[in-house]
Amino acid sequence: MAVVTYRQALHDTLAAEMRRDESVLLMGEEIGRFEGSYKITAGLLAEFGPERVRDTPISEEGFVGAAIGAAMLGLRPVVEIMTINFSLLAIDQIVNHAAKIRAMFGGQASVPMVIRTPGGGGQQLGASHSQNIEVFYAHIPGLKVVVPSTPADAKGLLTAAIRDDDPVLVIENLGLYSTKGEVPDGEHLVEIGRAAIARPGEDITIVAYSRAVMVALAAAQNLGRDGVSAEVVDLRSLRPLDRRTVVASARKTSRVVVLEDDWLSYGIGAELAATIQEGAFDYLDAPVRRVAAAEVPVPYAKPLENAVLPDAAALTKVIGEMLDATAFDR
Amino acid sequence: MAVVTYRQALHDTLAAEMRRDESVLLMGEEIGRFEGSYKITAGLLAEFGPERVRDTPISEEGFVGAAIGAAMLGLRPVVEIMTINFSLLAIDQIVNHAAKIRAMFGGQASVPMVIRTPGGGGQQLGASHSQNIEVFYAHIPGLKVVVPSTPADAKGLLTAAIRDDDPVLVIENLGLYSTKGEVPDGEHLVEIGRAAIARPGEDITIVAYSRAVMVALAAAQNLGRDGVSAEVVDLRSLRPLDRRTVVASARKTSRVVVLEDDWLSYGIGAELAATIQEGAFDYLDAPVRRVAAAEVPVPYAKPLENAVLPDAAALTKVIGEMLDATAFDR
Amino acid sequence: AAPAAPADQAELVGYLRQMVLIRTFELRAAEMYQRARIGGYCHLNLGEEATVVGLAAALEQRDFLFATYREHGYAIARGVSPRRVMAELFGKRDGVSGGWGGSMHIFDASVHLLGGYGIVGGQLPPATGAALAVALRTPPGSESPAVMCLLGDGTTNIGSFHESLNLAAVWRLPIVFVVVNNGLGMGTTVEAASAEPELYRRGAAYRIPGSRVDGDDVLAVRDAARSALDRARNDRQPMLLETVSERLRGHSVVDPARYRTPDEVEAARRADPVPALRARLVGAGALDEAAAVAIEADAAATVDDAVAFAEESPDPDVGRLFANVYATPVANAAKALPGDPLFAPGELDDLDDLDDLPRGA
Amino acid sequence: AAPAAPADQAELVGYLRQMVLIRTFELRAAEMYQRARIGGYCHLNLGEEATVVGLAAALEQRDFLFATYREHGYAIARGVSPRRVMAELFGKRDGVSGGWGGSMHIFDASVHLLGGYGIVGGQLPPATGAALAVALRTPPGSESPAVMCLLGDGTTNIGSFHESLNLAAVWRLPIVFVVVNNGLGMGTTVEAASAEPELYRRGAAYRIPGSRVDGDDVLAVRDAARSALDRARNDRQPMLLETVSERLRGHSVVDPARYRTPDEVEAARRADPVPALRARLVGAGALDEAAAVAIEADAAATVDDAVAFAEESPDPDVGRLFANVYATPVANAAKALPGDPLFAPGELDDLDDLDDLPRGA
Ligand SMILES: Cc1ncc(C[n+]2csc(CCOP(=O)(O)OP(=O)(O)O)c2C)c(N)n1
Ligand SMILES: Cc1ncc(C[n+]2csc(CCOP(=O)(O)OP(=O)(O)O)c2C)c(N)n1
Ligand SMILES: [Mg+2]
Ligand SMILES: [Mg+2]
Repeated sequence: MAVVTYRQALHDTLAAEMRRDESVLLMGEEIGRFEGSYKITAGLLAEFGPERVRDTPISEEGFVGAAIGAAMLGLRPVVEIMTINFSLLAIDQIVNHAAKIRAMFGGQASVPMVIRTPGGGGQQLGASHSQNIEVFYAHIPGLKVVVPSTPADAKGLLTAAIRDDDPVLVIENLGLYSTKGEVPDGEHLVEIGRAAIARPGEDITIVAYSRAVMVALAAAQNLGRDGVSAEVVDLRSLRPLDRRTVVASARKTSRVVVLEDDWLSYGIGAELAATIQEGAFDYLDAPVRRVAAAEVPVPYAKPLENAVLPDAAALTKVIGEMLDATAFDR
Repeated sequence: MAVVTYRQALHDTLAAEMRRDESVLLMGEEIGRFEGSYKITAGLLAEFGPERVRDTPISEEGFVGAAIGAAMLGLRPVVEIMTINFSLLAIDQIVNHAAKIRAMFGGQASVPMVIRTPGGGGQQLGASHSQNIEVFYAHIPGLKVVVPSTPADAKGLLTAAIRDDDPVLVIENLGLYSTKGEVPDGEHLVEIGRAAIARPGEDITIVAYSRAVMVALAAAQNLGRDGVSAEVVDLRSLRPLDRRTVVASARKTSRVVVLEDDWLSYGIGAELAATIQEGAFDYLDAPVRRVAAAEVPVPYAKPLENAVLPDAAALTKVIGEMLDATAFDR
Repeated sequence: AAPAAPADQAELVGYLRQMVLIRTFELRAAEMYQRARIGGYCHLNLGEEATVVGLAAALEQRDFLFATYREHGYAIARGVSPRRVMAELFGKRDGVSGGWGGSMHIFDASVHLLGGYGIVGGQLPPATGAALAVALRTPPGSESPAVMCLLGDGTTNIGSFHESLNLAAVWRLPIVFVVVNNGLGMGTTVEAASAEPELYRRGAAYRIPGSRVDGDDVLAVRDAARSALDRARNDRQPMLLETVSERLRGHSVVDPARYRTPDEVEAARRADPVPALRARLVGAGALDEAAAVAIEADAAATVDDAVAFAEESPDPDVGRLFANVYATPVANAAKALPGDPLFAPGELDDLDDLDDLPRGA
Repeated sequence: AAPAAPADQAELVGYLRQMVLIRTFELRAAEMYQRARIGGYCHLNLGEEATVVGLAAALEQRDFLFATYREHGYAIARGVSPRRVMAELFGKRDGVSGGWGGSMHIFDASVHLLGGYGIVGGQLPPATGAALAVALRTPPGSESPAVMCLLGDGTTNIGSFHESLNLAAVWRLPIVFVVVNNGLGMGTTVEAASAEPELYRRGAAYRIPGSRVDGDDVLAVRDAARSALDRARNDRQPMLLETVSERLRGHSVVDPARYRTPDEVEAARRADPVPALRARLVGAGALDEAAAVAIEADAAATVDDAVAFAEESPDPDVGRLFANVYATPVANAAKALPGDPLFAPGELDDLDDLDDLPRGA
């Protein structure tokens, strides 16, 4: 087990899969000569050449759609969309084409492609560059959507995504690229469609995904010092959603809070709360609470941005309220 | 009060607003010479001429974005996107531009535009033409999203949308265009951001919007014959969402089912269930249930399409289960 | 058109046969739509038959075709049995897309017809990517496959047209984009929608050679398409070909096309390539009237058979509703029907032991 | 460049003054970014100053300008105080966009600068629509406003470029699209990204006249832009103008541009329009060295003042977080901060009487 960054884990996985299977190729803006906007693909052009590490013009719809067609003929393109915000230029190809082609054509074709793209706010990039719109993709049958929170999962989920015969979105996070963690050596796959218990606990469940898992774990550790045992569920996949693991944890702890970086209304947490109230109705001591972003276009100025994005303090406050309301005995 | 179709109500409203305010203009594919793909704009070209009833090339991103710019300079464009499926070609302009321009530029500009577009399945249009992806827009701060279910609301909400200084999506429904209802004469506005009790009841609440309201009302009427008093809440607006009215009804009836035409996971109903379990936790006798579309790309063949889309039978079945589970005394 | 050589005459008879079949098929499809056997949107190739047959004749078996929603004829000309096309329109299990696609989404991997697409312009990027896959896997040359991507005149105004042609040119891909110009996108004329109405010239923005051909002349279409395909295969030079023909009816079966003047309708009727080719071949002695009638009778019989087949074919299996959502099975995939609870009764029972664990409160 | 007439000399000194101010501002912005006073992405006009000043000089006050994320200089040249631009970069309350936009989103309605836009190509459709509003409200002629829309070379490959130019041409709108060609989109060359690398020729697909001008020559830029704007105002003829210059540094402040060879970097340095114009004016006797130094000192003082102003300016008011989401207030608008409950304590208390109503169970 080496300790590497999330960035490095992604990079190494791409390289390993390209070595393993020559039908894997990379496409995206600035992934070659520029080495990637966030340097995930640094060095790959030198190793694999411009045919397989394919710099594209600024044409998100064009190159995402081209990846679809290439996948229909059996290549396994891994596309980088520089940030999830720009995926809106390509979403017709993703939602109306990649997600539909298999079923709409009666199962005659498959689209074994991966779209890697980071979400995440908190970088002072302003309203159009700071979104967490994963719910758009999570809503769509025919897609698979994974959201790794650790370097190990980045490796395991990206590997699984590349070997999967369906279109898989790997939603990364700007705030995670430089985080470090242990990564298993050699082949490492994480099953798509299964959540993980990132930290076991008894008193309250925090459900999170992507960057929010890190925030949740830090908060859980602090709570531990106060005698509160918090369980952290890392969703890992948004579609399919592992409802069973979420509900099992909810039944166990009887209190659940969702931490999510997207906007509150109609965000990922809404589905979780809906799922939990149905699956653990008689077990809950309090309503599921959601800690999410304030519903404004994300502002540039740091104090404003800080006010908008959910953080450990907001999470801890909500957990305190829930414990108080349910007469938790500290 | 005249009884007119939903289509006619939309048509008449457009004409009335264009007569009232000459900064209102229409843009979209086939709205003029062709009289509208669904004939909403029939006759308007003749009355208002090609400058104000502006046929566009097939360029959703271009003409939706052009409407934004025209609105920034004070026109009030009402854009028709032929169906909501094609809005994915323009969603970057809607989400990254129309929704952001006001806040991102510090409040210096506003974007008084309307996007009219129908959703709706059940027309055998196949996977890419049968979607209900309103949740994409409902999730986005800076937008307003309304979903009229009756001819009267079509008039009232469209009027309010056109007079509003923000980007408003008016999501219509293919399945409603030919439905009829009473429409108030003269000026008629329905406030954006408020739900309505479409039918009062005591025993169970059905929350719905758009076409599903009609299904809910029909089911409620049948239930009435069996001695079950069902309340129907018509959301009318998805953003802002009138949580208070929904929760008030939930507290009153203690049982809630959501009927929605979109896909279940991460759909509109998820937010409703999440809201209700938080706002009416101690009042619910059973979990909120959702009746939504099966999570597959919508198939063409009628028997398959029927199996995928929610209907009165599914709703009635779920209501029966909920009443049974809560020992409702029929 | 110039008088054809005798060899061409025989070929032309074959083309006429195909054109008549497509004409017959499409007229019957319209009828079946009126009789509610077909649902959704239904766009016909009426008036475009010479283009359909000419383009299909230019394609080699190894080539790939991406089409629009107006593709019944292309499927038939490419070799899909009319039975399976009609069954698809009927939404039946033996439909070429299993009843899942309908009129707009005809797909047959076995003949390299990689789909009809209903989103305007949606097929262009995937077609470009298919050409990329070809380029990465086979060397250029006369044995290389090429991709043909169809689009309508109105479709030249959407962003994906621009992005796809640019990508194809920058990457030098073996693809021919064919603009099937029928003068209208729904009710909008080319002149009203396209600032450069000579659509083949739009390749200039990508240094893609463009040419225009009479879409009512099956041989001209075939030859132009062949030479474009050859440049695509040999030189990896993407090409833009425009065929010009007329749409004989409305945009789709339900469009009465009131926006067209009687003169326009009459002009379209006069350009109709099917009677024109028939008359030409009969006039040239390549076909006698009886043979021509026989061709028509054959077509009618084939289409009768297709309709009977489609009627007989069973509905798709509702039990297989979730079978084709994913190619790779995955844990926790959604399988609920409307009204199903999130968890089947008993599904969570094994979790209940957990309930005995110490609870917080 | 040809020797300038004396009248031009005076004008040129004015232009040099602006160019030096922009240069100084941008270098200081880079420094402030390194010192963490500025966050997010920060793209500079270094190397593009002659283009910036030339284009701004061609614009009338009544004209509207839509820019990219690389727009600090345009804001200053258009008349926004450097103080308010710097304050925006600092994310302060007195920033021209109130601290909400940052470097990429400078907007000042009062000088008709209708925004910097961070989504590549995102500004093109709105700019086209602004031109539509102008066309609908004012007759063509020399008094008509026009719209200028800036875009980078790499941006000519995105769909909105195609759709916008086509719309502008079909509708005959008073707009000039200016491709600021700095040879690169991030690390990608024009040749690698654009199949027609002579970008001004891409107007051909819309019958939009295109022309190319030396972007290092402020007068040439101004004159070309003026004549394009005039055709737009007078004839409602959309135009495409390409300016060619060099990007002196990386794509944004954090890009070390390792993908450029030393030769390329040296060539860019040699093309630098700021010292070139200075040398030319000093050489021509239009400016003595002391006056040139004074211009530089003035610029430094102005930028010092801008930085001091930005430092002093207060943070935006967190209490006004929801103030600009909507122009028209609306019931039930979301106003929760992270961690707030959906309903404030007590907010639903008045509903509780309802609880007394008959319940089903
Ligand atoms: C993105 C998108 N916008 C609009 C439509 C509706 N629509 C379907 S066909 C069509 C006209 C296309 O015209 P053309 O490209 O000339 O093809 P034709 O139908 O004439 O063969 C339109 C606007 C669509 N399907 N997709
Ligand atoms: C839709 C979209 N895709 C990608 C990006 C990332 N990006 C920002 S600037 C840029 C390069 C633009 O190059 P060019 O148009 O030449 O403008 P320049 O930066 O050289 O001024 C890219 C790819 C973006 N902002 N938006
Ligand atoms: Mg056409
Ligand atoms: Mg550039």
